[in-house]
Amino acid sequence: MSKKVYSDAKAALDGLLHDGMTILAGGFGLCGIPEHMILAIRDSGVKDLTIASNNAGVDDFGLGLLLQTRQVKKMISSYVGENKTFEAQFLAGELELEFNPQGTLAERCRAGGAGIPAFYTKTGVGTIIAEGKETKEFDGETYVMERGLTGDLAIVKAWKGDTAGNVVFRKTARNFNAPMATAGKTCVVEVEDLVEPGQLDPDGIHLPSIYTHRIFQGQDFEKRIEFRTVSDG
Amino acid sequence: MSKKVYSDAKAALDGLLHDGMTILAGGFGLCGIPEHMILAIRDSGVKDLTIASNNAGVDDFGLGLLLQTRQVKKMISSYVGENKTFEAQFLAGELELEFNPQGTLAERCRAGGAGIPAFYTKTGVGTIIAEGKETKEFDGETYVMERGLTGDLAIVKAWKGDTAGNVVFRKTARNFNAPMATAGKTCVVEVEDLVEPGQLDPDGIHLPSIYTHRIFQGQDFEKRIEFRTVSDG
Amino acid sequence: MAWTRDEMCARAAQELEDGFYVNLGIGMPTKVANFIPEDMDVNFQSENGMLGMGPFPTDNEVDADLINAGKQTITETPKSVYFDSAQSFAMIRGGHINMSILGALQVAENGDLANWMIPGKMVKGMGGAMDLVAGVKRVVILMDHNAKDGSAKLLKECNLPLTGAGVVDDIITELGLFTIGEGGVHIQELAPDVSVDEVRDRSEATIVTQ
Amino acid sequence: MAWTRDEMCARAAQELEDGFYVNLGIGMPTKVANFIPEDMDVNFQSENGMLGMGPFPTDNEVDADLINAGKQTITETPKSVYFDSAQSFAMIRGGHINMSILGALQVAENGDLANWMIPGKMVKGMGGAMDLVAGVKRVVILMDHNAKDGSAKLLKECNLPLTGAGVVDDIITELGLFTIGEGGVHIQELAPDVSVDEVRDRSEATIVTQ
Repeated sequence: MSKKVYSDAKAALDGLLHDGMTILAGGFGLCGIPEHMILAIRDSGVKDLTIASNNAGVDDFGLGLLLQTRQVKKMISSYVGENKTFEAQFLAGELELEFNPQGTLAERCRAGGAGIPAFYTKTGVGTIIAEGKETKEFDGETYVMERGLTGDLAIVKAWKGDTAGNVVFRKTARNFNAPMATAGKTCVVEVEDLVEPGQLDPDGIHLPSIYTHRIFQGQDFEKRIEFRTVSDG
Repeated sequence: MSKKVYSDAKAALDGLLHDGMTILAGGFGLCGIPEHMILAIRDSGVKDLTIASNNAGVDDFGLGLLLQTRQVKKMISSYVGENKTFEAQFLAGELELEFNPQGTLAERCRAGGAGIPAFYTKTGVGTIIAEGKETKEFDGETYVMERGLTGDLAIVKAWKGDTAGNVVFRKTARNFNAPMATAGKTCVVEVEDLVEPGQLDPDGIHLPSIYTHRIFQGQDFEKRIEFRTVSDG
Repeated sequence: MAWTRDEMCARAAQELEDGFYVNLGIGMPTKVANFIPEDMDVNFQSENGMLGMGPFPTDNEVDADLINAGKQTITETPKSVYFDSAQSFAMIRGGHINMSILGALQVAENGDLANWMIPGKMVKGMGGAMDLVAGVKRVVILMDHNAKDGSAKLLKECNLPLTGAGVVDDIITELGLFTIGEGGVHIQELAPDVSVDEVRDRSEATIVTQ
Repeated sequence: MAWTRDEMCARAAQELEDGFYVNLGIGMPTKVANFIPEDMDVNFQSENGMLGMGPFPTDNEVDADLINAGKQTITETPKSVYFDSAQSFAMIRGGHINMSILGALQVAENGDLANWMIPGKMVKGMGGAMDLVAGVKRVVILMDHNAKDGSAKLLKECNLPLTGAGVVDDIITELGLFTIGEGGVHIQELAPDVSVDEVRDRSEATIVTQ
């Protein structure tokens, strides 16, 4: 029943990390990132990582931490602004970068998890994103073929999860966590609140247990805010 | 605010029906079918319909009603057992039938709603389902190309909806309702319970309001059960 | 002595492992659920949109919104979760289901499966069977060794329209458990007092002994 | 007299219709939300996974789990709904969003748009811009008529890498509202006292009068 439950990030990632692997990391900006697993991956020293993540964190938080330690060989992202470490390593030729349009990246993960090796999209047709890719006409319009994306490991942050592996996200922290969870050969989920089966509404679960191979409750989430914008109310 | 809300099925479908149109109908067996709209479509007398629906109802309920009145020209389905009217009309050559594997039908609707004109799947490779369709190899395996599917109208049954068009399904009545809702040029939703915006959990909505063009609360749902199987407890 | 239907289901249940996610076909495969050890955690998927399927309801638990892929009323369990048909088959097609146990009309020695259509008779449709055999990690067929007229169902080649090409992993019949492998159908296990000759007599496929 | 930035945003807001679902780009387009009439129901999508986006929170409403696509903290409204990134872009790519208002570096007279990359400078990435311009029903560009160095941004051809080919419908600048059409950029409306000659002087694109 609780064979999926681990005590912390280090235990949950034990045996899953190896040099040169591909990791799919949930989150958008710093919102909904698996912050405990990012720290555990840094501490493990695993290197030459290919990481698919919409963003690259900031210099001293999120995936930026793995850039500082030069554990990342390649990023697959849609937007990497807000990270000076990234800029420096990229301009020095120390980091590979594959830009995917945000929706194409999301759909590639969704497809990878759904057994769809390729799909067609209008996104990027006529731009450098379509260069070298197959195109095809449907009903008089040109589309570009994009491949499904899978990874050795998906690292996912959620709000609540049960010990069977059913998972619920909160507000815009859902983002890439759900599609990436489905595309990892192994998927590890860190939650703020781990509960018993039956405590989550079965109509309201965002990620069914079948995708969750390991799960743990993180302690003291920082949940850093990137741009705190407020009004006078 | 309530411009999407209509009084009943007839009002909600007013102006949307025309001979020869394609209708996407949610439901699995008799579970989660838009029973009020099926009756209203029957009463409208619209004909030569192409209907995509996983099943064809039973003789005297669900889509079977539109077969009895010979309003249907073609069905796109994965399983049409349990309907003798269907059998008679099909064997008499009065009804066209396009079989889609259940998952392919669901994915075609999801793709149609998501702007994906075609995708590749292993389902059906080497069978008559793949005949006449393009195939392609990815990583040494053969896949068949399937097209996204859209319709003039999606008719959807849900549990609760708000007047803005956000919708929640209940248990296994969700089935094809969600993907088909996204693939209709117009989508009309019938709900058991229509509530005000803010009364549904924004993390628990299955169909965002953007897909719902019209909505109404149905009265006296029959919700017929196809095979009532019980245990002694 | 050939296995009874209950023994066939029990034998199929032995192929399950703790933590497995399993999809059971309509008919005999459904009964495999009755033979799972109490202490084994097996999670049943119903392709109409549910994981964690429970048994039939009592009379007053019956819920029209809660059915399985055979359109029978069922119940939920504490681990239940519901999803739509596109998500359900994303799960199936994506290889996330560990095992599917299905019936068959014919199985060929190369793993071809026919279980959805008999031309000339009424065609009901493949439902989710083509998706299941294409996507699920391991496909186990649970069927009578021969058709009602005595003809072989384990064949060199299927002559009925295929559900999938080269998709079957194992076959359980009243005569034993067989695996599709190099050179044909390999005998893994025979029911008590069933001989290799009997299997050969009642099959058209090439039967390989270990 | 050219429009002020507020007047440009107000003019863009006039293009919205009751019931519209709209995605606003980062920067000036975000401010269009401030100019929508009280009685008009416009629903804002944020491509990181939300419909029904509300304004910035008060200090004690700030929620790290609730941000917009610019990573700014925001609030929810009674009509809010959250979804994942794949669903968000299914909505965008599938043509369900009525309008997107975006900034631009360059627009060509055939509707080509460049707004994501300046080779040689740091490349931040396209984010969701390529998906938005490819999928949204109507793409309106809100930008200064000229670059800071005075060079034209309305061009015969873009020389920066494209965000999308032939994707722009309309352009609003401080000089007026323009539409991509037969033969070039059509003047729909000019700001007070702005002449066709001024538009031609400050553009490289072919300017067409009605």
